[in-house]
Amino acid sequence: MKSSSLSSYPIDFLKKLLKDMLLIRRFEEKCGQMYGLQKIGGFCHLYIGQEAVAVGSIAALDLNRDYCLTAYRDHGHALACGLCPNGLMAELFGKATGCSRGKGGSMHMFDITKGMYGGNGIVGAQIPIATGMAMRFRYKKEKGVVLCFFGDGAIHQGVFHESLNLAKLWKLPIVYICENNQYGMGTDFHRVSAVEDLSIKGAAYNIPGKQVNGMDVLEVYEEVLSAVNQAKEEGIPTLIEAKTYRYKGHSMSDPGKYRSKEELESYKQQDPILILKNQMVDAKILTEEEYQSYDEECKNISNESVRFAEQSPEPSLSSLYEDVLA
Amino acid sequence: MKSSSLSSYPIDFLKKLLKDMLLIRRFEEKCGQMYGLQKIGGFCHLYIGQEAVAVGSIAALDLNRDYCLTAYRDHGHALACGLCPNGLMAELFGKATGCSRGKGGSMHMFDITKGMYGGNGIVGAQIPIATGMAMRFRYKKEKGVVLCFFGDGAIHQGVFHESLNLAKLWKLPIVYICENNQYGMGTDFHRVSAVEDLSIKGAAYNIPGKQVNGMDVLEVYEEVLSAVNQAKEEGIPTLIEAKTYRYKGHSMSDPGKYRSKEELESYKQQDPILILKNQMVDAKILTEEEYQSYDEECKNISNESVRFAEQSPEPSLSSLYEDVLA
Amino acid sequence: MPIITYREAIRQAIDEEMQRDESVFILGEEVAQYDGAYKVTQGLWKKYGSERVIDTPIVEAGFTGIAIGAAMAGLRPIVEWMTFNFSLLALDQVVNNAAKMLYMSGGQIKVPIVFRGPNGPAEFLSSQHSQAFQSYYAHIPGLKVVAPSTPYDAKGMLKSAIRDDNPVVFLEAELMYAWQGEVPEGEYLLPLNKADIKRQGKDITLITYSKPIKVVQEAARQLEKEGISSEIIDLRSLRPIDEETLYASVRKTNRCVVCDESWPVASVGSHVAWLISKNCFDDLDAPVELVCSEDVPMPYNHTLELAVQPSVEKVVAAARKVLYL
Amino acid sequence: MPIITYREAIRQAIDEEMQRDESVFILGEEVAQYDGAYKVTQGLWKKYGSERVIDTPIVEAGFTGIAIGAAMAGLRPIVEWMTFNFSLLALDQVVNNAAKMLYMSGGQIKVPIVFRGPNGPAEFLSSQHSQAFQSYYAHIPGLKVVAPSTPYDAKGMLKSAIRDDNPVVFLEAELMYAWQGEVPEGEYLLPLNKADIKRQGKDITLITYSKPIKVVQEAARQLEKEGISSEIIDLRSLRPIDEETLYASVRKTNRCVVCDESWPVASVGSHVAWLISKNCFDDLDAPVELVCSEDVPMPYNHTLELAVQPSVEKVVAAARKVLYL
Ligand SMILES: Cc1ncc(C[n+]2csc(CCOP(=O)(O)OP(=O)(O)O)c2C)c(N)n1
Ligand SMILES: Cc1ncc(C[n+]2csc(CCOP(=O)(O)OP(=O)(O)O)c2C)c(N)n1
Ligand SMILES: [Mg+2]
Ligand SMILES: [Mg+2]
Repeated sequence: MKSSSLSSYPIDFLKKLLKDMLLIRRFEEKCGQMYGLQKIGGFCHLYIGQEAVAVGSIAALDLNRDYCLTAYRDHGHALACGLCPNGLMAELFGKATGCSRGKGGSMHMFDITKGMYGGNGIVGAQIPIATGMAMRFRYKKEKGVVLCFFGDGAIHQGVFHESLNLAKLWKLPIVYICENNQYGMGTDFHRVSAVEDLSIKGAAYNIPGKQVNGMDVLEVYEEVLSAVNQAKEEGIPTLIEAKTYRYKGHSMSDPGKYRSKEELESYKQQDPILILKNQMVDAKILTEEEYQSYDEECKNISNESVRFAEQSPEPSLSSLYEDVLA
Repeated sequence: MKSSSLSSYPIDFLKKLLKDMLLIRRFEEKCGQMYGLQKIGGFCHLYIGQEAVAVGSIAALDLNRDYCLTAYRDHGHALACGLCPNGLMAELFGKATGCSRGKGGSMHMFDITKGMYGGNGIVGAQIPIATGMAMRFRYKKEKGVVLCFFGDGAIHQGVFHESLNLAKLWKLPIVYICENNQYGMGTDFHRVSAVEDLSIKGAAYNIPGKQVNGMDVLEVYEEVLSAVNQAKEEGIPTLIEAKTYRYKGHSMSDPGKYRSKEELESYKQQDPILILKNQMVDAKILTEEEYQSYDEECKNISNESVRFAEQSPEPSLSSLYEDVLA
Repeated sequence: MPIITYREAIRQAIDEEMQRDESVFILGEEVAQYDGAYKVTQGLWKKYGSERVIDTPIVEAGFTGIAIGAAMAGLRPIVEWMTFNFSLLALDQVVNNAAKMLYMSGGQIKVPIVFRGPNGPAEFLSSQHSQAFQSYYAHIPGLKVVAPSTPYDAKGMLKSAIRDDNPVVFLEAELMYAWQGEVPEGEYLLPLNKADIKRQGKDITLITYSKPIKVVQEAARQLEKEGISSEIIDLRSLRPIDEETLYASVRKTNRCVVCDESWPVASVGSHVAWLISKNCFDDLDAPVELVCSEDVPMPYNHTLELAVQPSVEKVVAAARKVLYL
Repeated sequence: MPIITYREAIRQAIDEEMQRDESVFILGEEVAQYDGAYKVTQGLWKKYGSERVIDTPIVEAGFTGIAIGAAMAGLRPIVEWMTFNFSLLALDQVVNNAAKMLYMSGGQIKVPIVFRGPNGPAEFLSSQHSQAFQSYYAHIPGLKVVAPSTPYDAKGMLKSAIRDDNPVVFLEAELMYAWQGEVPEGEYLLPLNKADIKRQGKDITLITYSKPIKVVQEAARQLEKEGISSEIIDLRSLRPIDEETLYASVRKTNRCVVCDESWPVASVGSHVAWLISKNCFDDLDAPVELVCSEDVPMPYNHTLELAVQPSVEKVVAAARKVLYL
């Protein structure tokens, strides 16, 4: 991606990508803080470092009709879908005002008015679910697409194999995005994969497979957009492997000892936010001051979400028995 | 496979292959008869037409140490492993003298003294099991190999995907043999597979994949032998797709209406027994009379197995509670 | 009233609901071109085509998950598991997605889906193919679980299940498909949460559901010859359990035998037996007996296979025991 | 006697058995280089290397099936499921292969394997990550199922489980790993089929197992203040259930509360409650009460999450009810 090609995008679109990534970064830093203060408990999987994948991919969706599904590391995707940070933070606090009414927590962020269908805690389990959601479009002869995100660890699960074969057979409009952040918990993906290039697995199902630089939001956007169009227009599913990296531990309780400081630092040099920011500054469509103001804004939004969450009420005890059945 | 290359084999070896295939054919015809007479009940999946796959593959094993596992269509593999036809027929009759003491039936033929570890009724379930048995050889630093048979229907199950990745990662001595008899029950494999060549799925795990003519017992033998050697010597697993055909219905209750008579007849022209017989006759190492005498012998063995099964005792009621736990 | 088979009753229910609502479809192994492994879906593929009667590969986790996703997106799938034995491969999807999606999403996502197929012992199939898994499903909040025992109940309950906005597990049995019974011509719906008194009686309550109903009915006839009047309650719904109907009967008869073809430990059968033990404590004249599967895997040999299962003799013996005869 | 944690007790058992028998090995997600998600296998990879302490990809069905195959071939695997929530993905392999292989093969093939890991609710994990699945395993003939509640029991029973020639499901709990208790220095083995009386008493029998033991013990202390003497029975083994020990106690106290953190329907808890209802029918002065999980998926919010689970208050209330207080 040369910065020259930036010119093909509306400036507002580029700014939105940048702001969306920044918001995820700041919001998640806040999550980390709140976890430290024990305002948030349980597992809390931060997305920091991977922002370009969710933001670039989801920018290719029409959230009025398309669907997005991912795993437990879902705050980034939820924000990229446009979920209100207040509702997310309240959910993390377990409050009644949370986007899942305090019942889902970090791993289960939902807002179906924004196309966000979770948030799934069982590694790989969203892959058939997402595939099934894509059936709707074929069944109803509507134009629409599903983005299904999962990790480098999840790709070995049996449901991946079962789902991709069916997606191809049934011509389902879905784009599978494997976010290869190099690790599944403490395990380097090389230690659990017989192949280095995960995207070649598409060939086993006659599905196009591509690797993209997951730190470059515009590269992600372009590849996903073309896959989305192929899916919507021709019913051809795609498997995309986005090479990326998570800066934090697997979850808040993981010190991340299985990787070197050097490795982490080298990835931070390719920071997705920095890359886009620098491109835009170079192209003179962004000033340092503007960037700072965006950053302030994102910090304020994150602070406000904490305030909202703290002041929100706990769910009532009786809500325990609500929504067990429809 | 040209008949000229027959000369590279000991005549006795070729005769054994021929007799093994014939015995399966005649034994299974007898099974069909006995099913018609309601001496055998439940599911009974005949192997007729596919004999070359089990016989050619298992000929590459050292049954004193190697293991063979397959699905419910297991009479052929059991006979090829050298299980006594009497014990098999008695098992089909549910008798105490059956190879599984009357508890397993058609789908669960076992004889661990002959390397035959079943006989599994859950489509695909033997794939990880077989993979795990191969672990033994690596763990104990012994030379040995596992043959894992499964169908064109089974290859889409998640455990296939999970197991092959691990077999490659852990360098397990195993040969996966997908017996593509064109149908999973009433379903043409093309209707449920996004790819035409199933052997290409090996590439998703960096495992060599090969197609062989499963109606040619010598081709099967040679490919499997070379895969067995690679597995034993270098710890490289292989995926082999044996193209074959079943002449009978999926099980005894299936009239097989989903395929044409012409299709069936065209496959019968490539009958595995006929192919080898003709090659041997052409090479003048077999006479028609010898062939007829083998055939008689196999029929006699099959008749004798029925006699044995009929005269065998039922298991005692108390055996119900035996072998629940060791 | 027309007399039809259990198989036909289910087929009619599916057919009528597919006709009524375009978003209803059915998928599973061999359901379409082969007309169903047990011919339950006979003729439906011809009538509705491959878009609504869908053959799948043999990937239970995959197609079950896909159907759940389709339900989340607003369709109304019916999943046919060729048998419940194979449903274990899909259990994670049912327990962790179908049953919990509404709850975890704070009420946002409904999963209107039916999981159906034959459950329980058939004949000559050995250990992996003759299992009764109702207890696994009944254990899980977020599901409804039903197991009707007559064509009439099957049709009315399956239609309700298809219209229900929750995941419903609908248990049939291979050996029941040929059972016959009266089914009215017109449309009717039955509730998913009501037990049914299949026989009125005053001396003892016999509780069962699904296939063992015939064993229990025959036992009742034999008991009658000894002058014992049995009330037979067909649970029909295993989640929720219609407790009041059970208690009302036991309060009248003061004696109870539960008959369930699953293994005993942690089963629907032992659960019902405890519910009655507890809630009819002062009414019971004898401990509640449970007639169930022997606690062993199913053997292939037919004599042994029959010995494993509830039988008329076993039910009569349990009833006599409860009656102190 | 040294005081060690439950986590350390399990680690010692694995370590000692690996030392004793070369065919014992352990596999699972993160068990090796990461030292275990909950640090149960800490140090074992360093000590025994990658051939015997084996990290797997996230493929529960696959690695569980592979371990079962390895056991069939004469090795003695220990499978660590990161949590039992994920074991549903592997359930078919356990139920249809591990539990049935000996039977289906007419006694030829043993499957000496242990399946272990944390089961039951932890904290702030919502619906998919806080489930108690013991009832699923206890339901299945061909398995042994144990759930020890102290470091002492855990060590002695895990060693026996590893030496057992059958598949043994061994249930732990995340929130128990830090629990402390006395464990002797030397080697000892405990049987896999015996309940243990954790407290002697005469007025009421409280039956439980695994993590709720602490809740029950605290309840017993509170009841003592009211002058009520509780006998606490720790089941330890869920398959088989040591029925005689239960009955002997209830015949003495005539009153019983069962506490189980799983959902109620078709659970180990309701099964035990029925066993006692039936077999101590003439001895019981009150119905057997069951304190268990509320019948809902687990919510994330901590107040709700606690309200779902058995608590001291609930156990005390049930005991008072049974004592007609
Ligand atoms: C079926 C299942 N097995 C194990 C786990 C525990 N677990 C949670 S996340 C994780 C690692 C997943 O790695 P990856 O797919 O690469 O996603 P990432 O966390 O890197 O985003 C594991 C093993 C789980 N949640 N579900
Ligand atoms: C998990 C599972 N699903 C479904 C079945 C029912 N079933 C038995 S055999 C079969 C077809 C298998 O086809 P294939 O793998 O091609 O083997 P083949 O019968 O042709 O030898 C099916 C669907 C089963 N036994 N197990
Ligand atoms: Mg990862
Ligand atoms: Mg086939």
